[in-house]
Amino acid sequence: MTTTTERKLTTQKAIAEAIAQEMDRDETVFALGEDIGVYGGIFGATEGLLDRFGPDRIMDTPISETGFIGAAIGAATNGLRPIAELMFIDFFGVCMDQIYNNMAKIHYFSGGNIKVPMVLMTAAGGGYSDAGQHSQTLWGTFAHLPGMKVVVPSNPYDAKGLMISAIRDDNPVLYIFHKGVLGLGWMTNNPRATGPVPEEPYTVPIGKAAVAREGTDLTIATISLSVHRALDAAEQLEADGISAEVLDLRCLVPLDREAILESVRKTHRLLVVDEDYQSFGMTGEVITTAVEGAFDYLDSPPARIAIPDVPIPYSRVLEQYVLPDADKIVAGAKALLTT
Amino acid sequence: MTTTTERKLTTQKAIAEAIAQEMDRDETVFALGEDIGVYGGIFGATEGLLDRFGPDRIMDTPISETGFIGAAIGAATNGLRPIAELMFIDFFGVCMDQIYNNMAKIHYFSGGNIKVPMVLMTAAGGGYSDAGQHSQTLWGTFAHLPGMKVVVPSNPYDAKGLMISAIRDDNPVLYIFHKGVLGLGWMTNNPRATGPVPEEPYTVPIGKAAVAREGTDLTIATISLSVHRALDAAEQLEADGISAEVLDLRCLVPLDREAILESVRKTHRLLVVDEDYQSFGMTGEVITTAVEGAFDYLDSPPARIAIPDVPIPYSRVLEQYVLPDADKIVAGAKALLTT
Amino acid sequence: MEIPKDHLVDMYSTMVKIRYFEERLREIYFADKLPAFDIAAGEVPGEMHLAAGQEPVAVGTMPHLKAGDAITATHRPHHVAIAQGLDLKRMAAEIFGKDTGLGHGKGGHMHLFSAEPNFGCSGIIAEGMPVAVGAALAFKKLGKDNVAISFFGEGAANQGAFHESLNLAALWNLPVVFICEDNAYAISVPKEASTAVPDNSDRASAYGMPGVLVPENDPVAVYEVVREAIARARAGDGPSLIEVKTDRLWGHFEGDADAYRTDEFKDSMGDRDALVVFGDRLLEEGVLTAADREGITERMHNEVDEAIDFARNSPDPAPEDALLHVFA
Amino acid sequence: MEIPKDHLVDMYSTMVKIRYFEERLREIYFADKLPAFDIAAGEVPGEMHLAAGQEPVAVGTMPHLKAGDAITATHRPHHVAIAQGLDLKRMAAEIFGKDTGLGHGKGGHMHLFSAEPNFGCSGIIAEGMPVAVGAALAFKKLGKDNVAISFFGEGAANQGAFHESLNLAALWNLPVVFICEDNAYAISVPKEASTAVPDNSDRASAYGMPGVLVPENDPVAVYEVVREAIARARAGDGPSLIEVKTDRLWGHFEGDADAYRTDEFKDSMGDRDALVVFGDRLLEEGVLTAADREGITERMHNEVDEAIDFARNSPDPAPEDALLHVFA
Ligand SMILES: Cc1ncc(C[n+]2csc(CCOP(=O)(O)OP(=O)(O)O)c2C)c(N)n1
Ligand SMILES: Cc1ncc(C[n+]2csc(CCOP(=O)(O)OP(=O)(O)O)c2C)c(N)n1
Ligand SMILES: [Mg+2]
Ligand SMILES: [Mg+2]
Repeated sequence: MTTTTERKLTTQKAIAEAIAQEMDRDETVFALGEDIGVYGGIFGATEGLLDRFGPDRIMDTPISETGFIGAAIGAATNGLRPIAELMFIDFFGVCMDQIYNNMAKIHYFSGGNIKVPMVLMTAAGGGYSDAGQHSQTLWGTFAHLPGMKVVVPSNPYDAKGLMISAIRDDNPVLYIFHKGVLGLGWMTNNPRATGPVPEEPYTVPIGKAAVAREGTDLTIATISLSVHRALDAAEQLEADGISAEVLDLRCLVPLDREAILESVRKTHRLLVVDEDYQSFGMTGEVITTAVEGAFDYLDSPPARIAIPDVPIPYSRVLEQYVLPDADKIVAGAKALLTT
Repeated sequence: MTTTTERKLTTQKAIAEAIAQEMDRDETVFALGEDIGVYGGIFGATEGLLDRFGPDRIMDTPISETGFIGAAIGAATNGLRPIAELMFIDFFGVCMDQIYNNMAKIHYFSGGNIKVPMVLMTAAGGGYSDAGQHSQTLWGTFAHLPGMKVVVPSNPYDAKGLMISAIRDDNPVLYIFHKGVLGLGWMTNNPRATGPVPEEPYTVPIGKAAVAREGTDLTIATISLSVHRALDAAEQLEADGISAEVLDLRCLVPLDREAILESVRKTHRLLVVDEDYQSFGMTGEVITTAVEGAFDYLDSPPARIAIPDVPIPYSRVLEQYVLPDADKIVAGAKALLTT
Repeated sequence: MEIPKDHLVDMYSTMVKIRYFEERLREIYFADKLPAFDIAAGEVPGEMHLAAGQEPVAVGTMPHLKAGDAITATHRPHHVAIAQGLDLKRMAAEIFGKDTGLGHGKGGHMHLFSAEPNFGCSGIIAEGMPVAVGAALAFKKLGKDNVAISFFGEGAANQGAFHESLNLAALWNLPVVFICEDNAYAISVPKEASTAVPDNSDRASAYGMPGVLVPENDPVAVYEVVREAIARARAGDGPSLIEVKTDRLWGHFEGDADAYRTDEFKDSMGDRDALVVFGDRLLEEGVLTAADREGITERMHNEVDEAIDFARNSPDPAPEDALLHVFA
Repeated sequence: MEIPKDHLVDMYSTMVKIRYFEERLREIYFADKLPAFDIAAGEVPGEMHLAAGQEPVAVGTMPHLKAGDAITATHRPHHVAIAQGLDLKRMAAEIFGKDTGLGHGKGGHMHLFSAEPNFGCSGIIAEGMPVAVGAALAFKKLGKDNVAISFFGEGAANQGAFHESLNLAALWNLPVVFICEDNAYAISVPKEASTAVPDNSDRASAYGMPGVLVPENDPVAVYEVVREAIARARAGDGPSLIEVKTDRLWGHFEGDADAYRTDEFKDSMGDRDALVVFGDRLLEEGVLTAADREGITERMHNEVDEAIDFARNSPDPAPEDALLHVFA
């Protein structure tokens, strides 16, 4: 390990490596989606794979999400293990029936007799002025609907291990990568998007949160790019003598409620940070989880920072106003400690 | 009023009357959807309207939800006020892009220059063994996404007043009627689905909750058919000397947070009941609202009863096991009072 | 007609079985819902979409299927499921919501799933079409000579999934046969009020695939056209689109007042009932004797009665089993 | 050609305006993103889909439009928006994210909306197609003789919304003209890898509407075919489908390495640049003198420069205005 973990990769390359290693290992794994072939995926999740595996296993598709995601379902129930890419999660509306009513329910309807082993991977998130149809995270929407696991890595190590777990899982797994954690050359540089990744295949368990930073004064529970924001905030808070624990949920389904409770029982204070729309989403679920399981431990009402229930605006000043960031988290943490 | 309110209607007839009266008042109002013409709508929302208004204003459509809901948007931005019917809310997946990315966002993207005055009405809910693609409520999914109001009446009076408000609203309004509150002759008889409805047009404000029953020991906050379940439970609880306040949220967007806080500040205890999937939905949002605004008033951790994150099963014994009912609410209330 | 006798007899026998199965279901469905019809009541609650009259499209396809061939059917799936040979007992048990059902009672009549025979159906219009494309893609990748058959109604042909599925199947040259069951109505909406062209088979040209119309509700006519299409698909020559004009003898679902169809129309369907017509024809042509026909009827009825008794006598699932099977 | 001279001059002038507008945008877009390209940086951040080369389809349509006619365009909307006559200043300001923009900076370049001219576009493939159908439905109901034009790319023709929209428009005999901009690629995916038939215009038969192919990227050819289709629609004779072969001279979005298209292909597009070809032709045919042409170029460039100066000099929206306009 020690030697191999010295190798550093971006999250994007870690994802592509995970897919390649699983395709090497298992002939039945293949990928399909828009521009995943010669282009390598708009966000590079299949970079280099067409040359390695050829067009039969790295299939470019028409702009027919209902068609090719539905086809992935049929392939999955007939002996293959497809990885379908929905280019942006914002596009779910053109194919949601296949995702939530079909992919996610066949196993249940069949009383466990038919498995749907597939991965649906998709890009999420904003912060680069791509406006309201290309900047959403929407993971709360999927986590609300039963039958699919929802995985949202924040760093290269988890990205590779969770992708391998997702491909090997016999259930449909929605694998969401935030564009901001990928370490793409054409996005604003993010040092936290590059990190040690073992060369050999390994798995990270689906449904387990991780303590990204230990702390004692409050818990900042969050996911994906907001983990980076929270870690930045935690450094600022430390300078002010506040010890923040940062909990990276890593998955929304299954949600690691025990990890949330454990941390809150330790810190007695909870701030939930999310880049999804605030209402009826992740922040409410995590806070409710804490209230249900650790009510008596809470020294102050849990608080939340999320998109204030508006579409993502285009103009930089407007978008930055609605996105969570380290400063908002610092302010939120301090407010929490003074209530 | 006194005389007119003597007239009793079912919720279904109240909805159809509201639409008819608005179509009489405003030439630009028209309806389109599957089987809304000669059939009168599968759940009767347009009963009798084809004969009154003719096929140009009561338009049957092909099974093309993306097509006709998208067409309703174009009609709404070009001088008309469409009422589109999505037969079952479960079908949203074939047309969600038009609903959440287009209908709900045009006004925002246009900086307020383009209005989308339309109603999208749809049937929700289970309890009659229609299985997992025809029994969902899914209102939490829509309430999570900004740009559309979400209205869910529980009784005939509100149904008429809220439909008239929805049609007159200059924003897109999702109007959800639970099949169990309609008073349909072919569903299990529900006395609470019939009630006094004034003949003249009137409005009920969108975004205001209603206290369906006053109480002092705990607040049961819920919506739609579960209001009936909660009222039944409240009667049982009263027999045991427990005074439950039943809060009918009536709308999820805008959510009447003040009404929730007011009731909780009075009763100090909160039980949230929902027929939607439990996680990442309404129950978490309402509990979080209470925690954020009335933490110090809470004598016990708020609790919730909802669908336990499984698809709706077909078999009666299985479905009844996952649905909220009066007994579960009674048990939940008693547990809440003993913590 | 030069069709093997056993195929003719199988097709007829299966038609008898399907019809009797649905008659029994219908009778049981209503038995404890009347006089005040309550959709939630009785041994078989919920929506019930029966296919009486549409047997030809199912049985005409059946003789050309082999083990492993995949079928995706619709909300009106019984005729196709029975023709493909699903375990009738477990199928009936599922419809009765019993633990012995194909899905342990979780799916019900719109959600019947079986691994072998390879069958699935759905309550969402056109939802099964892309799934059939995917099954065919798997067959091609795995080097199997199986085919996938996607059944759908004429109303489904105006759903976007129809377009995407046919384009994909043609683009990738997959072994899929798309079979449109044109019973002229989508619930209350007649085809001319939903579809800009008279025949969906003509839409095949938009995908460069063959499109064939079967103008009569006749198992033999279906048999011949589907034989062609399946042979083509198995040979690796790609997908086809077939539209069969058929009759939905009863309401859209049981309890449907069916007021949107004239009595003349309904009577005319009754007069041309494919089950009767085909049976009589087999007699005339000497394929069957009156005794054979009675024997078939008796055997088929017994098989159905046994399946329904099995379902009735099976136990309900344990309530808490509702929590099982969300994930494998 | 018997086309009014002013139409020819307008079409050419507008092509010049569009091209220069996009050249300026392109230059500004890259200016402060390089050397290390950062999509989030600079005066104009985010995705930028430019239509250089596709001017003919836009300007060939323009002369046939009248007040109130509705257009729905795509993620690549500038050429169409400028041709329809959107306020260039407010359009530029929106692209710069300024408070003076069409949407006060909320929409950006993929979400330009205007009431008059009646224009909308979208970042979701084929999303505007049903909206155009609805606009046409409104025109019909309100007794207006307006038409709706739906622009979409060849890649969008495989999206379910295409199918549903064309069927509805034909079924209801609505005044819609569907114009497919076939630039041969959907990002990196060539048409033959996405579409089962060579020409989408042939898909019109699936809806019983006329389908016409415009094989050259020529404003005059577009002009003539669209004139027909719009006249038909205004006369109440229903929708049409038109496919125009055009060229996307630059990458899918700015920053696209465009490695999926060969240099030969890209050079050949450059050699046949419709802007140059059409300008030269108007000279040859004596429609324009060299002096006219220079005058046009100067006027158009000035107009564009003014619009961009206006945008640059306009104030940002107030950050908290992000909370406005969710609801009316
Ligand atoms: C996407 C979707 N829209 C609407 C429905 C409601 N619905 C169920 S069956 C049906 C009619 C289907 O007509 P057709 O495809 O002709 O099949 P048939 O019922 O005639 O066998 C409709 C509209 C649905 N189940 N799914
Ligand atoms: C539903 C949906 N799927 C995918 C995308 C991503 N996307 C944006 S543009 C594009 C290519 C569109 O090709 P085409 O329709 O030919 O238009 P062009 O870009 O060539 O002008 C794709 C796939 C999207 N915006 N919406
Ligand atoms: Mg039909
Ligand atoms: Mg293109």
